[in-house]
Formats: sequence, structure tokens, C-alpha cells
Amino acid sequence: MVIKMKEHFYEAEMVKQEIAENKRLSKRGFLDTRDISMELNTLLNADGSCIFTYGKTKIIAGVKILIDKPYPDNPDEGSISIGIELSPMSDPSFGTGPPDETSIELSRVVDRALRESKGIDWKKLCIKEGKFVWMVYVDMYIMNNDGNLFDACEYAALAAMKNARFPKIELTEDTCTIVKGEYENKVVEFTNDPLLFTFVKIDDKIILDPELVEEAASNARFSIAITNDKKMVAIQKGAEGSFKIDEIKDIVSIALKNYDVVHKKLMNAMKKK
Amino acid sequence: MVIKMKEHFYEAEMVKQEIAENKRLSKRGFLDTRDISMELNTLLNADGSCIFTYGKTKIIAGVKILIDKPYPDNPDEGSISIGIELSPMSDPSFGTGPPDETSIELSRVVDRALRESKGIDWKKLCIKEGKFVWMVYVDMYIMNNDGNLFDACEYAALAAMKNARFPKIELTEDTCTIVKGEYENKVVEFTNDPLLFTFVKIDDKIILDPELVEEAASNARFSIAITNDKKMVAIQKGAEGSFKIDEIKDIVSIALKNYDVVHKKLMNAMKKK
Amino acid sequence: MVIKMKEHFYEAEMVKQEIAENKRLSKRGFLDTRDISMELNTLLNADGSCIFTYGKTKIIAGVKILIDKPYPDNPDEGSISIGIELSPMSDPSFGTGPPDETSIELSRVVDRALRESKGIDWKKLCIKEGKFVWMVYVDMYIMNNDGNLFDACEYAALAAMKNARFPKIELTEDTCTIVKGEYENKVVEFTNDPLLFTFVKIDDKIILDPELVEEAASNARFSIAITNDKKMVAIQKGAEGSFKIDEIKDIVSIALKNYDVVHKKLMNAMKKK
Amino acid sequence: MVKNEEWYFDQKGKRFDGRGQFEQRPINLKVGVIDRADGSAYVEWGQNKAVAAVYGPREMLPKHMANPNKATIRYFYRMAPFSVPDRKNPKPGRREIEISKVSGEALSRAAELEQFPNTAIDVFVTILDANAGTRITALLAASLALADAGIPMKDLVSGTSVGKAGGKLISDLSKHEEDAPDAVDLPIAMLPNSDEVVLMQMDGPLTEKEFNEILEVARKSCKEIKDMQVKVLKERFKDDFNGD
Amino acid sequence: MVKNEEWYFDQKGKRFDGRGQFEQRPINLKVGVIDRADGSAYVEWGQNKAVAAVYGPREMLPKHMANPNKATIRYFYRMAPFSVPDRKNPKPGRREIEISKVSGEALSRAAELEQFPNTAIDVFVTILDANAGTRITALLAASLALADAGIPMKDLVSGTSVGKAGGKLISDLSKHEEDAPDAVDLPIAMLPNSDEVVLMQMDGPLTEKEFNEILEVARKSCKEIKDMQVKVLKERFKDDFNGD
Amino acid sequence: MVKNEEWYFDQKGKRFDGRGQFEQRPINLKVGVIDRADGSAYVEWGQNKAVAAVYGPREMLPKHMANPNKATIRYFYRMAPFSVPDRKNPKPGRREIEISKVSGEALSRAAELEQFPNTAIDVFVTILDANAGTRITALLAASLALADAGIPMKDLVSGTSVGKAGGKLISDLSKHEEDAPDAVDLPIAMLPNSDEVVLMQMDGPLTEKEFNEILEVARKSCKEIKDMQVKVLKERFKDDFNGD
Repeated sequence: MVIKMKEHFYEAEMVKQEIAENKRLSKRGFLDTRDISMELNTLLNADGSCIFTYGKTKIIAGVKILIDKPYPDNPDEGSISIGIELSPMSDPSFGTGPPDETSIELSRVVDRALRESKGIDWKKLCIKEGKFVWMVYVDMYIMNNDGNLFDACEYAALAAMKNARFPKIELTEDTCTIVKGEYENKVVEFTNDPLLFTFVKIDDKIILDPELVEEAASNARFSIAITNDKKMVAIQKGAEGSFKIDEIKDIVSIALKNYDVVHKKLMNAMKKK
Repeated sequence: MVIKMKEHFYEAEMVKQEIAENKRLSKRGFLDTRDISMELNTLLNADGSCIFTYGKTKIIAGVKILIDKPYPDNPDEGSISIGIELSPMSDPSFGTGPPDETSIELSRVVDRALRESKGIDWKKLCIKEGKFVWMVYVDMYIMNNDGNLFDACEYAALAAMKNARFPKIELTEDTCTIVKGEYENKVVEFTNDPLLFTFVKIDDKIILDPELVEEAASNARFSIAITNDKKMVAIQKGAEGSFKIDEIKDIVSIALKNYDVVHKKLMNAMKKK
Repeated sequence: MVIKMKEHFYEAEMVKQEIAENKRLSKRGFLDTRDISMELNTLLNADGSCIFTYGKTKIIAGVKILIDKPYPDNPDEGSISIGIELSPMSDPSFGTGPPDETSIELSRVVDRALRESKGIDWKKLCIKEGKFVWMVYVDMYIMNNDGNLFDACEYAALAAMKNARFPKIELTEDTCTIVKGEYENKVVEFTNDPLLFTFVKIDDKIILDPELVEEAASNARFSIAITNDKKMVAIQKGAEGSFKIDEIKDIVSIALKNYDVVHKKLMNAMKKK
Repeated sequence: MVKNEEWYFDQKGKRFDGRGQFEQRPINLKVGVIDRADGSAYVEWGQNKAVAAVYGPREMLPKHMANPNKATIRYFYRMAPFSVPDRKNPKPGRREIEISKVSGEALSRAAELEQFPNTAIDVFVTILDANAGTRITALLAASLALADAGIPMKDLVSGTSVGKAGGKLISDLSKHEEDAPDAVDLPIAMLPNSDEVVLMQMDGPLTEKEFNEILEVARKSCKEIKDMQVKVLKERFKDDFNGD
Repeated sequence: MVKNEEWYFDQKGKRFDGRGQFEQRPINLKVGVIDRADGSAYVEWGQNKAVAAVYGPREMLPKHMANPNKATIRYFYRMAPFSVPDRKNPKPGRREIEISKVSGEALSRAAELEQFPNTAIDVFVTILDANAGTRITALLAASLALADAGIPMKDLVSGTSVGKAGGKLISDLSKHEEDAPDAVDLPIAMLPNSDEVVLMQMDGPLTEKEFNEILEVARKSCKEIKDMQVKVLKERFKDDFNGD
Repeated sequence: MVKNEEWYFDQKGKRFDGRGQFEQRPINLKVGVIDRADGSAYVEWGQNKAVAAVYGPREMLPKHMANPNKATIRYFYRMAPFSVPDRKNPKPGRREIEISKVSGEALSRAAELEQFPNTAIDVFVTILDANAGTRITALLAASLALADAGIPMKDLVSGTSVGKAGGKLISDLSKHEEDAPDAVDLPIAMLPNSDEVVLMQMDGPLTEKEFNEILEVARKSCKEIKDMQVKVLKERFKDDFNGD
């Protein structure tokens, strides 16, 4: 997200000077990502939760797995729903009121990264064909915005889903109800762990995993989702700037190279807790 | 409701002076309530109606009793729904548009006073378990606001419901439809007549049943609902001022003492018409 | 529609001068209507469509014919729904956002002209009594507003409906689904071709089929729908001006006389394409 | 209420509710019913009951909506949820918005709006009980409330409904008649002094001859109703009138 | 979770979750949890978890809402969709709007709003996990966040819930107890220094005697909780406090 | 339309609708189609039909949204209810809002917005008929309308879709191909002169090799389409061009 904030004007200028000298304020390399940590399943009413930090960016993701009716077109498939609230709590530039175009874009890009990976078998979310399927809701709150909400939200959602438990149900011919407070020994299976990689362009330099001030200094954004078999599964170019075709090819290649590093970070953080 | 209105500034100052001398502009005692009168069931499309006046405050309450599906949790219980419109018709400070926080608070406090009394047996509002229950809608319009809308609306809703007739229905195994224009010989039973008592604090004095200018002069509000067995069933403290613990104890004690007086006023007004 | 637009102030003054001399800027007679042309069924996803021009006013009407549940009161009747979007695309005075009172009035008058004619047999829109009926949606966009949207939209809707094809369906005891991309050899039957005639009053003169600048110069509007058996089926007087009783009688008489002329124009335009 | 009785005239030519062909239901007018409003009125027309309140001229907000040449009337016609046989959703529907628009335009013709540039005059009307004819009941109440608020007016807006049911032209349709298979409803509002029609809507088929005939009935009724409006206003301002 | 276990006290007088009659659930307070907010706090109260952020005093938009005499507190109490057993619709409901109103009024009493005329102080509180008592959990967090933002305050707003379940008065009802057939829930917030009640709501029947008794329990709890609030603020501003 | 025919290439390598692997559907461009707009255009791309209108630069309302350094493009991509096989709800959905955002950003790169500080340039695009590829069809129309409105531009925004279906890379997916089990859709918009990509989205799996290959196809197509755009604009402004 390229946020134009007056308070960041001065800092953004500093960012640009450093970048021009091939340095980042944070001392990170242009293509280095920040540290990841998380707390899993600390929210007891959620079926799964992840309090996720990426550098100083902090996301709270909560999962609810509910029974729904399938679409007539896909009577044996469940689905997921990704909602991201840009709470005015975490950033003075976010407003109250219904989701605006910024949060809609963010939610939809994260949704596509997860959905287009085809890492979830929708048919495994079927309870009873034509009647009952699982709907996996992932709602996220930004608790602190220090940049790169796209990647942070996507990682948080993935971690939360992979650790979310399915509620126990009682199923009859015509009814299906959740047994409150009881769970199956089963989590949402994601077979190929899609990860999103977001780059921004500052003047003519491209950096990975921007912080907030770096976003303020940038004018174009590029996000690409990669799966563990090194396929690209989703792309979103954003903001008013542009990329050359060759820059895009480079970005893709860097993202592919970074997949394993970031995936390992994420899996390690997941194991710790 | 503590309404801040410029036009009432001067009057509010006068109220304060009088109150300081232990007088009310209306000559009422601090703990006296106003006269009650009503016209019942004059609106023919409503299943019950009450045009209610409390001093110069005037409320129109209309009841519609409709067939609904029960909640899965309570398959044999009906319910009530209280809606109060602060129509811009009756007060220049009310706006058009969807209900704002002021009317939401008012509706919800009146709803709780009636609901928490447990004076309605929800099971008596069941038509057919799991399939059809009665939903009693009470919609109210403020026709004139001379203060204490909380109590006036609660009394009006109670009177309207106690005099509302149930529509005649045609019930089959799977359907239940209202026979338009025909009624059962049955009204909504309220066994314990909860009454709301609203006080405001002006400087350090507390008065019951405030008029509009008294509300304008006040800075804190306290409402308490009492049933005929002298139980307290709901409380709401409102506005930016505060009450001492001992003031609250006094308020409760006064409300309990006033129950029978106001209840008699209300029942008498109900009988007249 | 009487649109008050600054940019039209000067032109409106010219219109008034001409009108005072019994002339129209367009050289038309006071009671002459403009030319009609149309392109039918060029939009392939619509079940029927009409790109309609009335002078320089241009409307795009698209029809979708969907399966719906009947109202309990009329279990064997389908219905129509008319929606007109005053797209900000076609006129800088139209806003984005939900339909305002101007577009609601326009939609409802066009709807009444078509509906009150009783030229559609609602029972012919029944698929299976009590279960499935046809709902004919006509959605219109203004592509260019050169005045008299009322008549233009009504003609466009009529032409679009008369040329819309019913989708093929698969019907079982309990289900009814549309077979995508296949059609029955059946169109929406309109037996009496209601046509709307809109007049405006400029100073004390009355003209038929006003252009945009004429609307800007006018202060009262009168629309009347006539069927092919010369019955009046709907009227709407609009805007802040007034008509004398005798003026109204004249208008009605003129509209009746013009029916055949305009009907022929419309049918010819329909045949051409 | 007797259901499904599909007759409209008895053998003596009386209507379902006993009225004659061009007989209106009883009308009851009251002015000054809401203390805090600048003007207000209450009208009963048969079973129909409408309350109207006027606030203004007052500052137009938001400001960019203000008209520098005259006051703007904003008319809010609303039906109470309990005013109709089925409960009405409290949110205003498209019908209410259209009626508000044409009613506000009708009032605008009557009021001397040029005297109050840049201001808003807000007219709120609530229907408490409905049985065909509410838009005219509302408009009578609004017109009285406007006069009660002291807004200078060229003339009072008066109105009625005429139409057809069971094969005959009639005045003032009831709900029963409005539901007739051949029903025509034609609400009309006039400034009777100047013979100006300020509101007219119609649903359903009429011949030109029928239309012209029923229009004359409406013209006459409007005049009569205006006399009733004047009377009630005179009583309201008795002292002022006597003082002249 | 065991379902439908309708008991509230065991033979030793312990409650369903093992607490004593007037024992509160563990409370955990943290200040300064959101970098970009002017003030923030996190409160755990049993299973309840609330995050609060304060922005302001800042310009009030739209401007015509500004109060020329003082700052206006706008309080947004919201429940996350995943914070309750059933998924909550993300759109704020009527309950959230009412709680926001009375909570904002409670805070307004505590803050020295007169020092910041024409401004807005926005208080956002999100409930992440809920188990009865969230409005008070939220208000504690908001009060700490307000102090963390450096807004001058007459006193900290402290609060608790008291009530009744299974025939006995108790402190701090859990969800299980709130669902008891005879449950009474009485959330209360105070400025303990001046013994002022700034928020009080109640659902369910109590006698006067019970009410007076439980009120004293609440008064005592508020004081204790305030001590916890002060302690955590002191730690936060250690240097400032030491510097005095 | 033949249903459920799950083949994408015939034995001669022709696609379902007879096209070659990298053959685009016929494109038809028209400029100046809405009289009252400052600029307008109509684009047909296969079955897709889009109308675009531009208004501005004009005053930005509300004023606090204005950018003191440049004009703000507000892009409204909307689908007509009848433009798709199922009727679309007329209310704009989340997909339309996202597409509006990225398309507006793409146009912003092309237009010389710095010349018109504090103003708004409103771009309205309506899809009348849809068959995969509407966002690019819309963007071509918008770009032509912007030029037609006389807004100075660094370059025209041109665009296309590329992707994959039935195991092969292809240009310009049809709806049939978009629904393939292995479908990849990659809409792209460029400023061909400077080789800048201003819009890119992608759904579905591609290898790096495939991506790089298809990108070159897209680059070439964008140049070709731009030539078509230039041609139609030249015709529109024939006199101006001749005059030089």
C-alpha cells in the first residue's frame, strides 16, 4: 500500500537518499525480508487464530469455520472468505465506515494468492453434497502498520488456517449443527503453501518487503504469489507508478529465489508456539 | 435524554436557579410525575395502538403481531421488537436518516425494561414449536418531545401491547397465515407491568420525570425499571455526568416508592378509554 | 425532467424567446416528436436489448428474464421490474451513488405506463403456480441526455421487451433452472403498446417531446400514457409549475391524436433492424 | 372486514361503504398539534390519519444545496410501520420517495419561496393509518401546517382523489375500491383560487370522456375542501382575523 | 466446554470455574501496544481480550460537529467476527453502538476535555475474545490508552461487573453464569477517587437489598482494579514518575 | 452456446472459437460517442462492449479530497445488470471497486495530471456485454476518452490479456477458456512508447518460463493495439492533424 502521509514526507525523503546510495534505513538488503513471529490459537472463541508480526507490522487473524449451503454450480465444494479490516485503531490514515477501495484491494489480493494456489481441496470442505459445506472465514485486523500489509496478511491467514480446527458437528438427513466448544482432530489442509512477495519501486530501485516509510517513498507496487512447487499463482501491480517488462521479470525471479527462505522462517515461527 | 440546544440555554439557566431554590418551573415536587392520558386502539390497521401523553410529551405507539420462524436455540419462544423513531417531526434537533446512537439507546433501554421483567411468557408466543412463533413489533413515534422520552415510550409500549389483539390465523402442517382483518379474543399478557423511572441530575439535585428544559439543564441521567413485585429489572445510567453510590441508592428507593402511584395513573388512563 | 443547469441558462433564455414567437430552436412544431431509431438485440448476454435514440437522446435498455418465486397473493402471476440508472456518464448533473428521487420518479412513471396498460398478461409469466414465475427485468442506461427521458425510456423498454426471448428452462417437481445460452421461441407479449407522451410548459406555451434546453426553460411537466385502443392508462404531473384544468384537457387530446404517429415511428424503427 | 366481496355498488347505487357516487369520506382537520414545530396539522380522511409538521425557513444544510433565489421545500412523506395491513419496513421505500417529490413540488408552487432565499423549509408528514388516499391526506395536512407556520402562500393547496371502480366514475376511492379489477385512481391537488393543478397522478385506464368528466368533479371537490381548510385556519387565528 | 451443566456453586460454595463468590477472574493490563497510536493498551480479563487505541486531540471532521467548549470523545467499541462462539457480522450492531455511547460518556467525565476545545479524541476498542464482561474490559483498556496518550484526567475510569446467578450475588459473571435463568448482570464504571459512578447498566431482577449489597462489592472492586491500572501506568512512565 | 465442451484446441491447433494461439478477437474502436461528455469512446472487443465517458478536469468535491499538486483520476468501472449470463446486482461489487482502483492508477500514470492541480477527472466506464477481458476493454475505452477530452497524455494506455488454457499459452482468453481447469488469466496494460507496465493482474499457475514467454506476446499485442488507438484518434482529429 502506498500511503501518502504528510508526517512521512521528511522520512520518505531520507529513504530516497539512502536508497540512492543502495542502502535501506533499516540496514536490510534490498531483497531481505523481516523477521517473523507468531502466537497461534490464543483466542479461544476463534476456531483458529494467529497473532502475527512481520518486523513491526502486526496482524491479528481469526478463523471461524461455519456450515453453509453450497452454490448450485458446485454442490460438493466449500470455500474460504478473507476479510481485512483496516482498523482506524492501527493507523490514523484509516477511516471508520465500510471497507474502502484500499482494504478491498488488499483483501482480494490476499484471497487470490490463497485461492489461486489451489492448495486447498474445495471438495474436502464438503460435508454433504448439495446440502452442507464448510465455509472458512478468515478475518484480520491490522494491529500495527509498519508496511507490507499484503504479505503480512497473507502469511497470517495461511498460518491461521493451517492451525484452525474444524468444529464437531451433528449431521442428520436434513440438518447439520455445530457442537459448540468441541472440535474434530482436523485442520484446514493447505498442500502448497502459497506465499506472497511484495516489492515497491523507489525512484528506479526495487526493494522487497517495504516498511511504511519506504511505501511512502515509493510510487509503484508489485505483489506475486508463489507456491512450494515454484509456480506463480497470482500477481497484482498497484499504485500509480509503472514497471518495465524487464523489471517484472527480475521481480519474479527474485520472488522465486526467496520462497524457500521465507517459507522456512514462517514454518519455524509456526513450530515455536 | 440530555439535549444540548441553544434555544434552551436561557431556560436551562432559569431551571437551574429554581432548582437551587428547591423549586421546579412546573411547580411540581422534585419527585412528582406528570399526568398520563391515552387513546387506545384508534389506529385501525395496527393490531394495537396507544396515543400516549405524559405531561406534554406525546408518543404514538403501534403494534403489529406477525408470524415468524423461531430461533433454532429457542424453538418454542416468540419475541418482541421495540423500535423508536426520533422523528424530525417532533423536535428540530432530530435528524432524518437511519437511527442514530440516541434513538438506539432509547429503544434498547425501553426494550430491556420490558424484556428483562420476564412479564411476558415467551412460550405463550409460540404457535407451533420449531415452525411458527409470534413476533410482537412495537413501533413508536415521538409526536411531541417535552422530555423524559424513556419513561413515556416505555409506558406507551406497555399500554399498547396490553391492549393489542392477536390476529386470527390459519394453520396447517406447513403453513401459517394471518386472516386479514380478523382477530382472536386474546391480548399480549404482561404479568408484572414493568415501569421505567428516569431521573436527571441538575447541579447536585436529582429530579424525577424531567421536562425538556430540565433535561437541557441536567448533566446526568438515571433510568430504572421496576416490576409490580418491587424488583428492579433494568438500569441505565446515561449522559456525561456522574452519580455518587449513595445518590443511586436514593434513586432506587424513590423509584420503588413511586411505582404504585404511577402504576395507578397508568391503569386509570388505560381504563378511561 | 426539469434540470436546472447554469450552463443552460443562456440557451434557456433563447428557447423562451423563440417559444414566445411560436417557434422552437429545432424548427419542430410545438406538438411534433423527434425521430426514432434503434438497434435490437445487439447485446448477447441480455435476453433482449434495445439501443434506442429519440432525436439525440440515447438509451440502452437490456432485458433479463429470470425465474422467481411468486408472491403468495398472486401465486400464478409473474411481473416486471424497471430500473433506470441516471448514469453520471451521460450528464454531468447526474451523481454517482444510489438512485435519487429524480431517477426513482423516472423509473416509477415508466413502470406505471407499462404496467397499468395491462398489456402484459401476468398469468402468461407463470411457469408453475405457487412455485415459479418469470420476472422480467428491464435495466436502462442513459447514454445521452438530450431531454425527454420519460418517453425515450418508455419506448426503449417497450421495444426491448417486445423483442426479448424467454430462456429455455428445465422444470422438475421442485426445481426450475435456466439452460444457459438457449432460448424458447417466445417473446414478451404486449398486446396494447402503451406509449408515454411528455409535455412541458414554457411560460404559457405547452410543447411535446422537449429537448434538454427546453426542459431547462420549462417549469412544469405532464406525462400521459396511452394505449392502442386510445385509453389513458397513467399520468404524472411533475416539477414546480402548474397546469390549468383546460390545459390538461388539451394535452390529453393532443396525446391521443399523436398516438398513431408515434406508434408507427416506433414500429417502423423496430422492423428496420 | 369482509373478504373478497367483489361488488362496488348496491341496487340503490350506494357504494360498498354506503357512500354515494361522488360522496367523499368524512374529513376532519386540526391545526397546531405539535408544540415544537413551527407549524403543524392533523388530518383524518375516513380511516386515513396524517400528521404534518413544518420547520423553517431555516438554514439549508449542507450549504451547497441552498438555492440563492428562493427557499427549498423538502417534503418527507412517510408511512408508519403499523399504518398498513402488512407491517411496513420503517426504511423509506421508492413509493414514499416519489410521493415526497411530487408533493413537495406541489407545495412549492403555493408558497412564496422567493421571500426566503437560501433557506430550507422542511415538511414532515407521517401516515398513522391508511386506507387509500394517503398522499392527498398528507398534502392537506402539509398545506395547513405550512400556513400554520406563517409561510406566506399564494393559495392553500387543496386536493382529492377521483377515479373509477365497478364500472362507474367515483370520488375518493377506498382501499376496497382501489383493489377493484377496473380501478382507476387519480389523486389531484390544486390551488383552487387560480384553478391550477399542482399535483396529478393516475393509474389505470380511462377514456378521454371519462377523464374530462371526473376532472370537473375533482375541481369542485377541491374548492369544497379548501373551504374546510380556510375555516379551520380561521379558527386557529381567530384573534388575528377578528383584529382585521 | 461442558454443555448444559446448570449448576453455579459446588458444595464448597465454589463457582463453576472454581472462583469464590466475589472473586474476579485474573486481570492483565498492558500499556503502549500500538506504535502509531497516540495512546494504546491491551487488557485481558479472564478470557476477554481488548485492545484500545487513542488518537487525538485532533481536528474534528466534519467541522460542524466540533464543540467550541471542549474536546469530543468518540468511542468505537467493536467485536471482532471471531471473538464470539457464533461469527459476528463485521458491521457494527445496535448493541455495539449503545455500548460505545455510554462508554464514551463515562470517559468524557474523566478527561479534562475543556483543555482542548473544537477537537476530537477518538477511542477505538476491539474485542478479540469474549466471555462476558467485554464492555468493562474495553473501558479499562480505553482508560489506560487515554492516560497513555497523555490526556489529562481527573481520575482513571475503573470498572467491574457484579450480579447474580444460581441464587447468589457474585462478582464478575462468566458467560456460563450470564446464561443462568436468574442471571443479573450489572456492569459499572467509576472514578474511584471521587466515588462517582460514570457507567451503570443492569439486566434482570434484583431486590433493593441485593442491589445495595452488591453495589458495595462493586465499589471495592473498582478501587482494587484502579490500583492495578495505576501500577501499570507507573511502570510505563517509570522515568517520569522517578523524575518527580 | 454449446455447454460443457471441455476442449480448447482442435487438431489443427485452432481454438474453440476458431482463433489461432496468439490471435486476438476483433477489436473495434470509436471515439466521441456521448455528446455531453468532455470525452468519450466505445470499444468492442469480441463480444465485450464498453462505453467510456470522461468529465473534467473539474472541481473536486468534497474539497478536502483535492490534491494540491495534481488532478485526481476517479475511475468507475461498472457492469450493466444485463451484461453477464446471470443478472448482476446493479450495486457495485468488490470486484468492480478493485478493478476501478487499479485501472484508475494505470490511467494516472499516462495523463499529465500535474497540469491540473486540485481538480478531479472522472472516468466512467460501463460494460454492456461481457465475455472475458472486460477490464482491458474498459481501459482502452477510457484511454481513448481521456485523449478525446483533450487531457494531455505521456502516452496512450494500451492493453490486452494473455494467459493459458488447455495446456497452452494463448492470447486474449474467451469466457470458455477462462473457465478451463488450468486457466491462467493475465490482464496487462502498458504505455507502449516507454515499455512501461501500468496494470498487471494474474490468476492461476504459471512457471517462470511460461510467464516470460507470454509477457513478450503481450508486449507485442499492446503495441499493435496502440496503433489501432492512434488511428482512430487521428481520424477523430483529422483536421487538427492535417493542420499541422
